[in-house]
Amino acid sequence: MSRRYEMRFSGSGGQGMILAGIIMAEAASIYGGKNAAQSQSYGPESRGGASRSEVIISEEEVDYPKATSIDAMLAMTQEACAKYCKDIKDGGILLIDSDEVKDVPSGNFKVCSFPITSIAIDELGKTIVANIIALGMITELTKIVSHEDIEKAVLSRVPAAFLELNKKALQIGFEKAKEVKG
Amino acid sequence: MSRRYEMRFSGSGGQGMILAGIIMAEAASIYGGKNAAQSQSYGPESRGGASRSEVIISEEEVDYPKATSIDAMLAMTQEACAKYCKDIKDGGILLIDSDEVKDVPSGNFKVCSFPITSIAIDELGKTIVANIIALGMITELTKIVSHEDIEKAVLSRVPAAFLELNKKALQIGFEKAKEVKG
Amino acid sequence: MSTQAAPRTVPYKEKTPFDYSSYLRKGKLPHIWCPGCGHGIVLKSLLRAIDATGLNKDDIALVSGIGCSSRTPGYVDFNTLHTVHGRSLAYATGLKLAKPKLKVIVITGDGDALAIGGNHFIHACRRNMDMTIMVYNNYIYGMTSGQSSPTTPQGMISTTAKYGSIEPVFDTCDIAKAAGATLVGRGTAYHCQELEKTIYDAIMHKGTAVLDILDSCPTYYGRFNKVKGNSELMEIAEKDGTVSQAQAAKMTTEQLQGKLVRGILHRTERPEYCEEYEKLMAKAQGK
Amino acid sequence: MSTQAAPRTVPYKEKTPFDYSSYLRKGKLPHIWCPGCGHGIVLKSLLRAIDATGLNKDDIALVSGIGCSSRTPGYVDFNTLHTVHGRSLAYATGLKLAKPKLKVIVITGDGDALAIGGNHFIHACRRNMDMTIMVYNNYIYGMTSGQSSPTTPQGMISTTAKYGSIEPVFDTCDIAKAAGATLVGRGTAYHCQELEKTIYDAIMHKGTAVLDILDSCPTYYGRFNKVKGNSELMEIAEKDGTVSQAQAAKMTTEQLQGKLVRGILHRTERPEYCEEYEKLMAKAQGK
Amino acid sequence: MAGKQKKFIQGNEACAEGALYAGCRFYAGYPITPSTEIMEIMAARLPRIGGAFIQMEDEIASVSAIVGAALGGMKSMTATSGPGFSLMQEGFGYACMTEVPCVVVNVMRSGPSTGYPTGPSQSDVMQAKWGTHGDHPAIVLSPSSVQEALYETIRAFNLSEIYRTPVTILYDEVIGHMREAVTIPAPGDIEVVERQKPNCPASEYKPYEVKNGKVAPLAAYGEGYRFHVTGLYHAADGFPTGNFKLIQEANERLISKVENNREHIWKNEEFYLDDAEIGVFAYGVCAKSAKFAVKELRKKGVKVGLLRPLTIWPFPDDAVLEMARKVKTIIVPEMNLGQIINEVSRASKGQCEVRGLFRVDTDPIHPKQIMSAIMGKPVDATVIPNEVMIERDMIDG
Amino acid sequence: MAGKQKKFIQGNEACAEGALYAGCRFYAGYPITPSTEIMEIMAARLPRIGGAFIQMEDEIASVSAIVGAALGGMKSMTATSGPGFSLMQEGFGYACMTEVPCVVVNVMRSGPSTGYPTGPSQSDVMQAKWGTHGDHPAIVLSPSSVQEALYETIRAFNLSEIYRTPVTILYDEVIGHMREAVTIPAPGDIEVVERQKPNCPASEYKPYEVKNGKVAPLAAYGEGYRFHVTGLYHAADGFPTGNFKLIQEANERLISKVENNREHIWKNEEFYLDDAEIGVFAYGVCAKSAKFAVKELRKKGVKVGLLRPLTIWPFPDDAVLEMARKVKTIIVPEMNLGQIINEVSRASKGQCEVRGLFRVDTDPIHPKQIMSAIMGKPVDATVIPNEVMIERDMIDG
Amino acid sequence: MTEPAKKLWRIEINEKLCKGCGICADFCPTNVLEMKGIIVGVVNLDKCTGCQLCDLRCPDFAIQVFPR
Amino acid sequence: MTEPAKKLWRIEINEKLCKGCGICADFCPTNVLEMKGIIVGVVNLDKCTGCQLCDLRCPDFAIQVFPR
Ligand SMILES: Cc1ncc(C[n+]2csc(CCOP(=O)(O)OP(=O)(O)O)c2C)c(N)n1
Ligand SMILES: Cc1ncc(C[n+]2csc(CCOP(=O)(O)OP(=O)(O)O)c2C)c(N)n1
Ligand code: SF4
Ligand code: SF4
Ligand code: SF4
Ligand code: SF4
Ligand code: SF4
Ligand code: SF4
Ligand SMILES: [Mg+2]
Ligand SMILES: [Mg+2]
Repeated sequence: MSRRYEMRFSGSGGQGMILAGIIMAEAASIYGGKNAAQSQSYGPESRGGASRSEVIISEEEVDYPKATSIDAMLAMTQEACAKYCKDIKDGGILLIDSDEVKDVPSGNFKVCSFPITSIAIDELGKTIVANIIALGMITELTKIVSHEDIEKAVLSRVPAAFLELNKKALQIGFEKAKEVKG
Repeated sequence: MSRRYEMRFSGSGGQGMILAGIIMAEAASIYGGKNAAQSQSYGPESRGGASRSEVIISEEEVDYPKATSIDAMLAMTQEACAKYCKDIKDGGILLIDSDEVKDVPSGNFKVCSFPITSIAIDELGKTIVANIIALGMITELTKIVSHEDIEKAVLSRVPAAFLELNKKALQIGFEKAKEVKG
Repeated sequence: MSTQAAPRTVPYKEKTPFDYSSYLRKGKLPHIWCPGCGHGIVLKSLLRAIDATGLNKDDIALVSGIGCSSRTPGYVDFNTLHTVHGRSLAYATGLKLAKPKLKVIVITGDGDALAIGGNHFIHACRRNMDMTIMVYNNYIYGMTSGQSSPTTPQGMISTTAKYGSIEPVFDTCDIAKAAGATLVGRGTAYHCQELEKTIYDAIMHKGTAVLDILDSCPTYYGRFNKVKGNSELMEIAEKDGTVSQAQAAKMTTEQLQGKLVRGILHRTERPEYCEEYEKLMAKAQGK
Repeated sequence: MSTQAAPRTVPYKEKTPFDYSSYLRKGKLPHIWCPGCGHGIVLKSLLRAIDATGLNKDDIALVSGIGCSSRTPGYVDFNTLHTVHGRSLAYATGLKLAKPKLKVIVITGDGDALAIGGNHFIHACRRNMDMTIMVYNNYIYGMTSGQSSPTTPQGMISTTAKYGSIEPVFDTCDIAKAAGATLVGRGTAYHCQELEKTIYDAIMHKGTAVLDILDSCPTYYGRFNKVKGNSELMEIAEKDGTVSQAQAAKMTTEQLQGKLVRGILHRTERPEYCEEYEKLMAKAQGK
Repeated sequence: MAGKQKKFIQGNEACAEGALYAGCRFYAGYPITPSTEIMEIMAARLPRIGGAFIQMEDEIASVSAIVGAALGGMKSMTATSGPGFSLMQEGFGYACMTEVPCVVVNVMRSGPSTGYPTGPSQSDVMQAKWGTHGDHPAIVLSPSSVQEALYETIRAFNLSEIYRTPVTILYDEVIGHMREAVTIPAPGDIEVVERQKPNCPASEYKPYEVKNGKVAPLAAYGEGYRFHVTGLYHAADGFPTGNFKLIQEANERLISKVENNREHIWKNEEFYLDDAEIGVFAYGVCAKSAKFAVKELRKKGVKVGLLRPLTIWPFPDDAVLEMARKVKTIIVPEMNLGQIINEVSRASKGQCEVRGLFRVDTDPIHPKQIMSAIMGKPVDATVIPNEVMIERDMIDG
Repeated sequence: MAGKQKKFIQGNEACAEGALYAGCRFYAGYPITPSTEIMEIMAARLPRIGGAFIQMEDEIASVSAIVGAALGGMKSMTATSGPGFSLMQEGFGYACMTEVPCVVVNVMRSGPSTGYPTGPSQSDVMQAKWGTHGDHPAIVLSPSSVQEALYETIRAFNLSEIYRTPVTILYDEVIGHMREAVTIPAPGDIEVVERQKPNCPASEYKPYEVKNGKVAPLAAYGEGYRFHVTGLYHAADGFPTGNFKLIQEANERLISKVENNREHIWKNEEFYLDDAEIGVFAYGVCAKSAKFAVKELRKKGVKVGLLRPLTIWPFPDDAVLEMARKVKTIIVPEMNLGQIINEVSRASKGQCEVRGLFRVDTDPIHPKQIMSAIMGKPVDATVIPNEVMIERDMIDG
Repeated sequence: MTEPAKKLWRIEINEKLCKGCGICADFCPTNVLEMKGIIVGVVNLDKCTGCQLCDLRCPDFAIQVFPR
Repeated sequence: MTEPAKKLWRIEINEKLCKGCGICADFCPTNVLEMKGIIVGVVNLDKCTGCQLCDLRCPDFAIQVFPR
């Protein structure tokens, strides 16, 4: 891992992108023993529109908390993808929800495309866990945190009644990512 | 006349000391062509207690507007006299109302004593013009402004109905001062 | 302008849509308000009411503070002034006295008018300048994401009342009246046509007119208090929570419990401030 | 403490002078008030009322703003807080919530409470904390030498109303009531014994009690308006300008024109704020 | 008739005269010692000439009302003192942001909080620059005599119109309450800058559009130009913007319209500076004492000079640096505990020693104290003879 | 269990945690972006631990209420942002004058007036020192990370008790809203200074009597010490005074109790300064960017170091001078248009060049901008890749 | 009673402005409208009475009903 | 009717505190008091009824009436 590993989670207001970022950062810092800083675009986006959450993970103290050149990015909507994909670094990873993002950006980064939302509906009957599936996928794709740590982080953030659901979603994410990686 | 001529008018709240100062300064500056600055102690004195008004007269622009070493001072009450006589310079003049000031301070200055209030009552039937009588006296004693200028200044500040009264008061002041000077 | 309502220029019963476009600034829509926010409904009632008065756009000034409600002036083609939080009425007072011919309409929120702006509110009522004060009352601070306001009902949840609010509430109309407003009324976004008439009356009134306008913040107030639908929220507070004066007249005190009355609740005549100031000037000038 | 008046510890009818000394701070008299200023009379009524309550001096806090009236706390031996202009009630609110056992009495002026302090005034009334608010109403800003206040009657002269005031006035009691105060009363310095009882009732009341206390500023208000004597000034506004509730009951609306009514004008019960906060804490703690 | 054009008046009265001369036709205020006379005079005078006066419920309302009135086309003003000035800060920032011309007078009194209301001080000079939040422009004038109170008030209104920004006039209680013979200028004697109104078609009017480096003309409400004003960052058309670039530009422009015109806004009096070895930097009442001291010492052959800024903000960096290059020491007497001295230190760039002389006991710094400081002698506050040391009772107006 | 003591929280949450740890049991406030979370957390937490929370009618009432509560014996606090901070200035000065300990947090947002409420800035640093009228003390702390938000809040409460003065915590929206893993100290881990209460007989208690150079203990109302508090100048016994000497002394003491203890109040982080040829002076979020830049350039062998003050006021004069003597240039990146740079200039006494790097477009200064500045290359604001330049809609919370 | 000749209405929905709040649909007295995802759609045009309530209560200037 | 035995009163005026406002004298029901310059004086002690009104209305804590 380089001095800092930069991630961006983007989508629309209600899709839980901020939560996804928080969970990832928590997995890295609280459970993974690294340092992490999470920040988000704050503003009208919280009332709908494109939403964005950034996570910087580092062995050292995290200094500048915003993304400077992104190692991995998730885009759950077309709008978010178009708005925020510019900063992905060469060799970085872009995971897109193929249900939503039709216009796939190109660049010197790897695009992983997967129908995240449909899978959420098909396999778990709930779009609401799409963000957790995505989190599982990006964990598997980036290996920046361990499966155990991300699971701990997820479970510590969801209500007791939904523990199983989320655990499953995460597992689905891990597996589908392996498929995507091919 | 030295670079600055310093005067202080003191008495109790209702005795018109501030007005006396203003008239003197106006006589010197508006009518006499000199420069003058008038200031007063501002505060609870305006609700009774010792009251004080200072006038600096100068051929040049007046810089520091407060008294530094007093050329001439008027004291209409014992309290005011005691409180404020300290700054009179060597060779200065102190005019006191002998009706009120019994404890006459001593110093290297000339004390002129006169029953100003009783004269006001006796000759004009009104204590209210005691300050104008005093103004007449101090004009005559100091010669810092001319009789004409002080009269103009007085008349510009009193209501039309009282022009004659005040004119008389001033005249009395001029004359009594001559007596006092001896 | 007299306190008597002038005949409306447009007959309202006609089933033709009202054309808002001449009052809207070009390219400013969509507005920032959330889906289902009542502020947009109130704005439309206001525009129809203004249209009915026949007033010239140049002669109307819309002044607001800060809040979702206070964003109104930016969208409409009048002389518009978006000021600071709570102070709209003080700006409006200066503007009105400087240019008495302006019809000044102040748009403010329950927080803007009654929390931080409470002092200017009562003093504006006292002065009785010719001015219409529209309090968009959504029971919450919308702009800052859902804190209590002085109208948040007791027991309800906000981000600063997580255990249910214990804060007693203001009745905007009661305070306005006690402070001296010469016209006091209430309307709701739900009763948007009635509201339009109420606003019309307020604008035509000579003196300080205060309207308590119930509307809704589904995004925070609705969500925190588990009212799901935008319409449901309007139904609870606006439709079911209020009665017209006519209805109220037929109801017992018990039945009126918990209901707010709509309509013009108070109307009186007192000299208008700017006119009194005219007289004062004449006096000072020895006229 | 209950809202019912407890028996007085000292029988008032006795023709013995009241001993103020144990309530006065040593060496602080004479006070700064001008000859004939009504504030001193009101202060004495207050001290007798406090004495009657039997409250411990340690348990009383006197909080004031800025103004001649607001200089009161400096002279008396309680926990005393002289704050900034207009904000006394906000300080008092913090203090009371931090130490609910304190009996908080706020001394304020017509300017302090109703001009700059108007917002805190209505919000204090709304909250209904157990607190006594005494508005020393002399119709003018005394401390700053005689500008208009929100109670300066129309037509009267002040240094900011040289042609006679055109400003409409507040009725302190009306506003207090509309804003939610649970006890509202009026007294005058002239009726100093009646005032003492009114203050006693206000202090014993559980909740926010507001008293509009008419007194006089001979130095400015009297002088500008050509009322020569200190007593004459008291007679005009306080003696002749007011009637007791009993008298008022017998008078026609015409006769009541221009008269203010003395006594406890409004009394109701609502939960006290600090007690409600106690319950909230219990709830939050799952008790 | 010479006597006719001269009036013997207080600094506060002169300020009001200046305002009226400059075309001020709207006053909103709230009384506070020691500024109240300004308000009282405006209350008496404005109705006589068709202007508007209103006593507001507090200082926040006052500063708001004058901005509202300015947008109604009036030249407007309020006056206050420390506590009120603190309360006005939010509203002042709004005037800066919306570029609404108006004038705020602060007659400084003693102390933080209520302090000693009838005593003078110069303790709000830094606040006058930094009191409101955010980066904002500041033009602050500081007259030092009654006549100057009049002239500088006129200048304040003029600068306010030229730069479309609120201007602060800052003087102390001594200047406010002392009386001097003042020349009231006849109409035309002194230039009065009138507000520039737009002459473009209403549809083209952009209230914040910079053309030729000048601020845009400001229309009045109700005169056919329907425009929008907001305290949010806004584009040239006046409507809110979230555009990064526009925000940066808008804020930079607010500052630069003043900073780039410092030469025009600056005004200094230099007194015996040419050959000075010691310089005094003084404003307001302290400048009076300083002048006295400089005159006395010059008589004795001491090479001392005075730099007296009439514009305090923007700070006269250039004049100070010039002086610093000439003299060995700069003495900064202030009626505070050291405020503008920090600016003198900064601006003198280490070129000379900078020494302060501070006094906050409500009595003006005495010329003798300054003389001692100039001569390098110890300055004793207690032997100053000009005021009697007594326990005074106080008022807290 | 390590996971237990760590929480992944926002700067605003950490601030609230710090306050609770430090013993804050009273919060009064009025919501404003971007500080509101502090209030919301206090609203949730305080009732659970027997503390008092109240939403006031405005910011003026909020700062007043916390002073009232502090006199009732509680450690108390409020939080706000620019507009609210401006409104609090009068009340803040009262707390200074009456020497009532309390803590005020200002989470800085963009712009003068309403500006751009959801964007960060550092534009209130000068206001935090000079915002209220009159000469007054200022202790202002500026955390630069979430963990520090917690620690510095504890320190703020401690300093406030030690010096009996209000303390300001100043950070920007970035620090306020970013999340990091934060160690919540266990009871006893960090020193918490408790209020010193009097133990003398009540009749002898003088609330402003200095003994052994220390501020007097502060009794709580209602506990047997019946004392007087006023914002007028007062003597040791708390009662108003008009005595010249006492006024001068009282005001001097207010300032000196802080200035004489600067060494104790100062707190700086020095980073690679030892052999630095170029120094960066940065606080808050800019210090983060600066650290990034310094690390990157050190890798490339550039001799650059960082001075990061956690105490902004009193200003770290000594540390700056020390740095100035070492380096050729000091770079001062700020999210404003040049504020603290003036202090750096003053404190460096001409010993080195001082250069600023200012950005107010609501996006934090990018490390690359600082690197360019350090390398003497032109700094281009528009090529910064970390934020997408779009027309954002805005909220004006 | 004879029914009056049925009047016909044209409903215009501005898709750029409609935020899909559902208010118009919920309060239409004759259930002419129905939500389609985050935009409202017309499902029962012939039931429309032209009462204008949908327009009057639309917060977003997004729906208007014209006589055909 | 038999007059009750006349009670006697002692009136104490604190000259340091009396500001001479005249309120006590003006409102004394039996005209016991009269202004003497800027201080009040007792002129008709035997008419005093001990009603305490002078004390009650004195703003300056300057007059008190004791049973002899
Ligand atoms: C001085 C100041 N304090 C606080 C704020 C933050 N603020 C902006 S809007 C608002 C409340 C708005 O509530 P309301 O007036 O009810 O309007 P709504 O958004 O609900 O329509 C607050 C607290 C501010 N902008 N300025
Ligand atoms: C913020 C602020 N504004 C103005 C003042 C000046 N001021 C002091 S007292 C006062 C008015 C007092 O009037 P009131 O409350 O009626 O009390 P009174 O003196 O008449 O008893 C004013 C305006 C101040 N001290 N602080
Ligand atoms: S937050 Fe509430 S008040 Fe604001 S726009 Fe959204 S729904 Fe309306
Ligand atoms: S100025 Fe008026 S209110 Fe103040 S003490 Fe004198 S008489 Fe009383
Ligand atoms: S006009 Fe009336 S009936 Fe027709 S769609 Fe709209 S609400 Fe329904
Ligand atoms: S009311 Fe308006 S915004 Fe809402 S769904 Fe209907 S058309 Fe769309
Ligand atoms: S006690 Fe009564 S009768 Fe006796 S002097 Fe006093 S007022 Fe007069
Ligand atoms: S009322 Fe009191 S102060 Fe007034 S004259 Fe009588 S004794 Fe003196
Ligand atoms: Mg609201
Ligand atoms: Mg008063």
